Amino acid sequence: MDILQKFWESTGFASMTGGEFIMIIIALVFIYLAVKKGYEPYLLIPIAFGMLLVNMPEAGLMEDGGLLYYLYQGTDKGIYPPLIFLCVGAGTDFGPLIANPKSILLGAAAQFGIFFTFIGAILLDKLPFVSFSGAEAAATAIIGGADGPTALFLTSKLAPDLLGPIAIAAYSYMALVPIIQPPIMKALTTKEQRQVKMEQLRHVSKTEKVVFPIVVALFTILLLPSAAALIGMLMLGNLIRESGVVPKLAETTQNSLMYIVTILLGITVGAKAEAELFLTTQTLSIIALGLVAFSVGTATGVLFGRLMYKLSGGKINPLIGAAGVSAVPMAARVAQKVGQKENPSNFLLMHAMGPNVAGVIGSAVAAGLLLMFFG
Amino acid sequence: MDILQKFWESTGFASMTGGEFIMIIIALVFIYLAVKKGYEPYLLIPIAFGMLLVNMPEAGLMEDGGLLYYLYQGTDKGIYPPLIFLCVGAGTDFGPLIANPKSILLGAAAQFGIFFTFIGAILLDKLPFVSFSGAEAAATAIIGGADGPTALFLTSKLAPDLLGPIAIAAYSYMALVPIIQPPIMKALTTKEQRQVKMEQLRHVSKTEKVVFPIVVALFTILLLPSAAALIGMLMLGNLIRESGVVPKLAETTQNSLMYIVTILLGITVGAKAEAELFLTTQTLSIIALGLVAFSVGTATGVLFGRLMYKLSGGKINPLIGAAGVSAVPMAARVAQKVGQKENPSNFLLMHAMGPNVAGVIGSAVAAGLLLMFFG
Amino acid sequence: MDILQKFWESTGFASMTGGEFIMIIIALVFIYLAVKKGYEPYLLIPIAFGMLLVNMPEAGLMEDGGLLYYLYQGTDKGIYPPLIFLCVGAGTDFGPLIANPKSILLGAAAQFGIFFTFIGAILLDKLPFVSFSGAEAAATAIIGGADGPTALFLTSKLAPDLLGPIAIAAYSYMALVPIIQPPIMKALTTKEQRQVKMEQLRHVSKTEKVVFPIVVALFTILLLPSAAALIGMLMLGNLIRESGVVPKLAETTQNSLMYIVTILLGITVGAKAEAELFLTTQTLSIIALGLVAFSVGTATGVLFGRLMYKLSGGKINPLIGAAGVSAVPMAARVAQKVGQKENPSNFLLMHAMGPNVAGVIGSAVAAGLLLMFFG
Amino acid sequence: MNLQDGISLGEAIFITLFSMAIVFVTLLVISFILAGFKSVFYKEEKKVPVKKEVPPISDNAVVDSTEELVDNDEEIVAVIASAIAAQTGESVENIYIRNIRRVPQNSPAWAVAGRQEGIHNNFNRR
Amino acid sequence: MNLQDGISLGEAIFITLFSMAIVFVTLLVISFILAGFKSVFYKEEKKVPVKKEVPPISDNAVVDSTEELVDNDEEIVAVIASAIAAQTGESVENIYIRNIRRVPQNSPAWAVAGRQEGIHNNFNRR
Amino acid sequence: MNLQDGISLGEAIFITLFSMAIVFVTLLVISFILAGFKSVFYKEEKKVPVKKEVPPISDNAVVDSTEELVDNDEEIVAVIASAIAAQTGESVENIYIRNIRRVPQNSPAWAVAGRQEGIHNNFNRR
Ligand code: NA
Ligand code: NA
Ligand code: NA
Repeated sequence: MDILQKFWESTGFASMTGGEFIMIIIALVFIYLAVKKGYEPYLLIPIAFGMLLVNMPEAGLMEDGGLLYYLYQGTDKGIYPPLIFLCVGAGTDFGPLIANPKSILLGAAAQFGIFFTFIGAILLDKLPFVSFSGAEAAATAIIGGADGPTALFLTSKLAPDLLGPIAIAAYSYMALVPIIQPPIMKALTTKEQRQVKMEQLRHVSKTEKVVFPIVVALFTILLLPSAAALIGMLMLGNLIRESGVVPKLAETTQNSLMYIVTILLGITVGAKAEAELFLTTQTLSIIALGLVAFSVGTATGVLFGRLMYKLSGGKINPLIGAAGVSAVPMAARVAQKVGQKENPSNFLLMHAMGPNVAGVIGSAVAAGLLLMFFG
Repeated sequence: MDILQKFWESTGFASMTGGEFIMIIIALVFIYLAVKKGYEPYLLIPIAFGMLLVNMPEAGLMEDGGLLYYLYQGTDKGIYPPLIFLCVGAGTDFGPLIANPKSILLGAAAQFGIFFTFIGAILLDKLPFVSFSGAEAAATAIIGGADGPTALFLTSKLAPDLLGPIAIAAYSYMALVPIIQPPIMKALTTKEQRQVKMEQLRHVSKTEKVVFPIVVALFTILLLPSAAALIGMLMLGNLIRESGVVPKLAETTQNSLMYIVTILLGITVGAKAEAELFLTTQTLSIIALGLVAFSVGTATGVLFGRLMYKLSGGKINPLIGAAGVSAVPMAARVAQKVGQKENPSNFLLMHAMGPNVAGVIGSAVAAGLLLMFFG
Repeated sequence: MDILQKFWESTGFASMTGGEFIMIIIALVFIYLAVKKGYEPYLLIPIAFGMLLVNMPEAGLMEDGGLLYYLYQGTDKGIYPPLIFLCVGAGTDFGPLIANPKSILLGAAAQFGIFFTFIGAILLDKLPFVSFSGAEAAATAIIGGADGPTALFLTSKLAPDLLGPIAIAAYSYMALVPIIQPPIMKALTTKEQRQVKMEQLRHVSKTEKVVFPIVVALFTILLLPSAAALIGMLMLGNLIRESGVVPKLAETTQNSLMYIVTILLGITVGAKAEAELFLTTQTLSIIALGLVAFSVGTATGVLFGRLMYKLSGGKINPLIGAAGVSAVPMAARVAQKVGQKENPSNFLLMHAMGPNVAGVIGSAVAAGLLLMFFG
Repeated sequence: MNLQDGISLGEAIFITLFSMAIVFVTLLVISFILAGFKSVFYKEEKKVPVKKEVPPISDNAVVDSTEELVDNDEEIVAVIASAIAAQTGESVENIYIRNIRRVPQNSPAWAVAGRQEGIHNNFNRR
Repeated sequence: MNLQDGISLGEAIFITLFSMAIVFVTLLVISFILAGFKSVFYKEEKKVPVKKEVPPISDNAVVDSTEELVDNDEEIVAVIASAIAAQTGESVENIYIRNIRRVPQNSPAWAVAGRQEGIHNNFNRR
Repeated sequence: MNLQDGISLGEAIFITLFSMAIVFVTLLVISFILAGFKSVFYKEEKKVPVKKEVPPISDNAVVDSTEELVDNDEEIVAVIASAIAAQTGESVENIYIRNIRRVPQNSPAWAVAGRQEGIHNNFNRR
């Protein structure tokens, strides 16, 4: 009986803490949302399962020598997220942006959500129960970039202990973009503005598409060396795609490499959501601030869209400004849907893809700046 | 001439030991068996080639700084086997088990082969020429689990120096399942029992298949935290498969990731079969004990099948108990073939898949227990 | 204004050195050549982009903790090149060589380019502005092997700081084979010799193809243990291909694994082309010596071809000797084209593939020797 | 028990009995849980069919070009079907190849967006 | 500024203003560069069309076996087209599947060489 | 010889001669071994043909739906053939696509088992 007693004490049933129990419930909810609701399942399933595993008492998968500990090294050293950016670059068509260069500014305006949230985190730090160092505030703010790899890269560099909550907030809100954005978009535009039909985009030549990643990499990294890993890999991926001479490389990065890294990144990010790291007032603050970040980014994008609507004499539909938050391609689709509801013959998707991919560059630039200040 | 002399001395021809020569011959035999006889070629080819390379005198591929030394780290740290379990999970349909839950007990009964072998190893330890520490006996016993990744994972944790012989014994006997099992199955059953036709399995809903990996992971890891790496990855892979919302993830794990890890694992496991580690009485004991393990596991599976045949009033064909040793899907096929020989209209395959995949879970649980005792 | 001043100083624009500027221009030229001229784009695009990134001032991607620093470890430890050889082996058909064993000697003759260049580097070392240690001379000489992974493997072991220039020279000249070789081939052969039609190759059985990699690995590694990593992986890959029992392994190595490693190897090799390492008289010497290496290798291959033409009574077309430099399959295609120009009914390609793949083995043997002397 | 060195037969037998017990208990509990599945999920599903998140691309498409039957055709079709299954995540049984028709002449503009989904989503056309 | 610990609201506002300025300047400059693209590359290209390095495998091939139209066929064709696109690197819009014809009876000898190109080159038929 | 620093011309020439000799001897021996192959394996094989472990999926299947020939069709077929070759490990020359026939209506039950082979075996239908 003594051995049974000892065995029982060694089980997770006996040694589970309340925190671990809550975390397991949260993980199950995320799995439900990913599988049943289709919320960003490619990352939420691995993340949620990572959460599950790391909160199993006594399993020790994240302790030195544990499986997740080793896999986590690629996250901790900031290797996986730029690799995913390589793959994302190989899957992204910057054509709509090249065809309509002005739309890139909407991708800049929407980044204000990041910095508004940053100020918010600093203000929360003044509260007695919440604490945000500058680096933690910066990592939290990048949720507003609405771009997963950027958020995870910056967080792994500035505040690795927040990887769990920040990843979950970032991917959850990205999945919720179709719910968060429309009311804001409608509140900040007039019916007339939403009905604006934009003229067709010009054809973009192959040469332009090949030169684009090179020029953007050169200029952006020279201006902001701390953005080199993100922008460099994104643009290398895009060059591989657009060069047209290495189709197998483009194919492998978009498929095998993408999904292998995705699963490793997902599990290990989830594995940073241990109960004692996760169940804090800081996490609650991060989740609240993340919503602020998405909302304010959407709002400033739309408002800047109104400005461009005015300056262009009514040629630009301000709805495409909401796509500036990144969240490719969901935010662009939302702009399309909201626009079409007002005017069924309206077709904004390709116009919204411009600010949408510009938002990825804008977020990476913002991440570079935060890394410069707090790295 | 002096330099020629020196060069000659630096060659493998001059410095080969008898042990290395024997190991090379063994490696060649394994390559022959894998290529010509089709014995588990996906792992035996890399394993045998690893054996070949590590026994090349002076090549030093497993010394610090050598190629295989680096690749071996993933084996040594126990990373590759759980990754393969992730891929195996993504390729396994637990439907037959869900449809017939009682069959899971056959997967439990067949694990007795493991522990019988464990006792055998401890007994052999009492002989003058053979030595088995508890951990080594446990690693040897797991061969009876008839599941490659489980055996390699446990061995890498408990007795890494035995990786070579244990891997070779495990995969060889798995390839020999169609030869080892039928006589045992026939000896322990009556013709009447072998002719039993089982009723068709019920349809299993998608929801059940999605919930299954989550529930099994939760319960098993809570009960046995040391099984977390194996069971966790197996069930994550299965969730990826059954969720249906991440088909690209399921496809990549089942293909690219599976085969990349397979080749790395195979080569480096083979590279642990250096002559001085391999050519010992312990290796001979392991090979003998491995055969015992498979045979006893098959026997206890079949005997438990007889018990269920009785209890069910003749509805369960005891042959499917032999599939409880794992060796997916060979053991299930053997059950099908033996059953069909007695009764050509008999179709046991799907019924045997239940104990077969249950055996994978059972072996992982057994491995977790051995890890708990000796880890 | 003070902060703007500081920010400006932190940008790459402010701190760029002349050397970095030149390197960026060179990288852009290589990207142009790869994309527009199709010069070995699979490696030149990643290499050139790596050059670009590492010469971005202040980005620090190759410093400890930087992204490229981590990815570079696989190059530095000599892991990536043998892995690529594994993939190359899985993609190479040694049939033409087995069908015509004599042609393997042409693959030996063409390796003289390596050692001629080696002597050249030692001679240049005597000049005041140039310096080549023995190891550096050996690494430079291997460019004459006309085989990328071999060159990178040896350089990573003997002179890692020369990885940038040697990789660039090797891949550039491989791309230029159709320009470098024909004049040499014409100058050293008569019109009559170039018109020789060779008799059809015999059929090669599957057994021969399976035994070939095993025998070559055994013999070569026993004779030259230092060639184990390269020859071992090449022949394992070929065994996987020819065994026919592991098609998924063959497919994954030829695709996913190949291209994933290619991109990692390319970027990190390019990242060794930092301005201060690259812009030296040594680099200029390497580029000049590389041309010598290719030219002399071609010449000795063709001259040995003439010898075999004589000895065989005019049955062997000496043009196929040029294919002995490796550069698979370009050099074989060049032999085909030059031969067909003289005699439109001439079809040398399959005959040239023999020396061509023999050249890969020959270069790996030469690399093993240089590693033995200088490793 | 100190199990790090050689162990006694008694200890070995104890470990065996204990471990087999745990293995059985574990799988027995899983068996009970699975038995519960049937009553909880199986019936439930019949009432409220699960909304399919990812619509199958080709539930009933069937290829059937001409009637001349040639040996081994089944296998070609099986290969194509399995390739489609691998791409679409649909199980092979649900795919029927019936016919090949002209491709739509003008691809909808948002086919381009589909290619950009990258990590966020896999290629699913709606 | 010491930013390693908690920072003041003033510092936070300063970082915000400064960073948003840099973000805008960066993207504004990229916008100008892209505007320049149109005049530099776009016109240029019309004069000197870019020589295609990798010839598209199937610019105008179109499959159209019989006329009987079946539901969901478009999707089957789309799957096949996307599979071909993935393999050939051609964008889906440029692929039309029209018909399937007898395979060439004798494959050219250098199809074998094509399989050997390994790292040096990808499978492109000329 | 101390070869770690700069080396003399004499040493370089020595290394060259020695190495070229070894290169030649190595490849010469391989050449002899290969010459032996012909007599050992080549004839042998004619007597005892190697039993094929993995049966080719489509040795003689040939697709040939209608007779109207369209440009570039060969390439479409080639792409499909190479895709099949990649999947089946069969060399392209041995695959002929002739026709597409109705898929078997009820897939054999053990097609499911095939999907479970995981690491142990690849998808081979028997
Ligand atoms: Na963004
Ligand atoms: Na088992
Ligand atoms: Na060579």
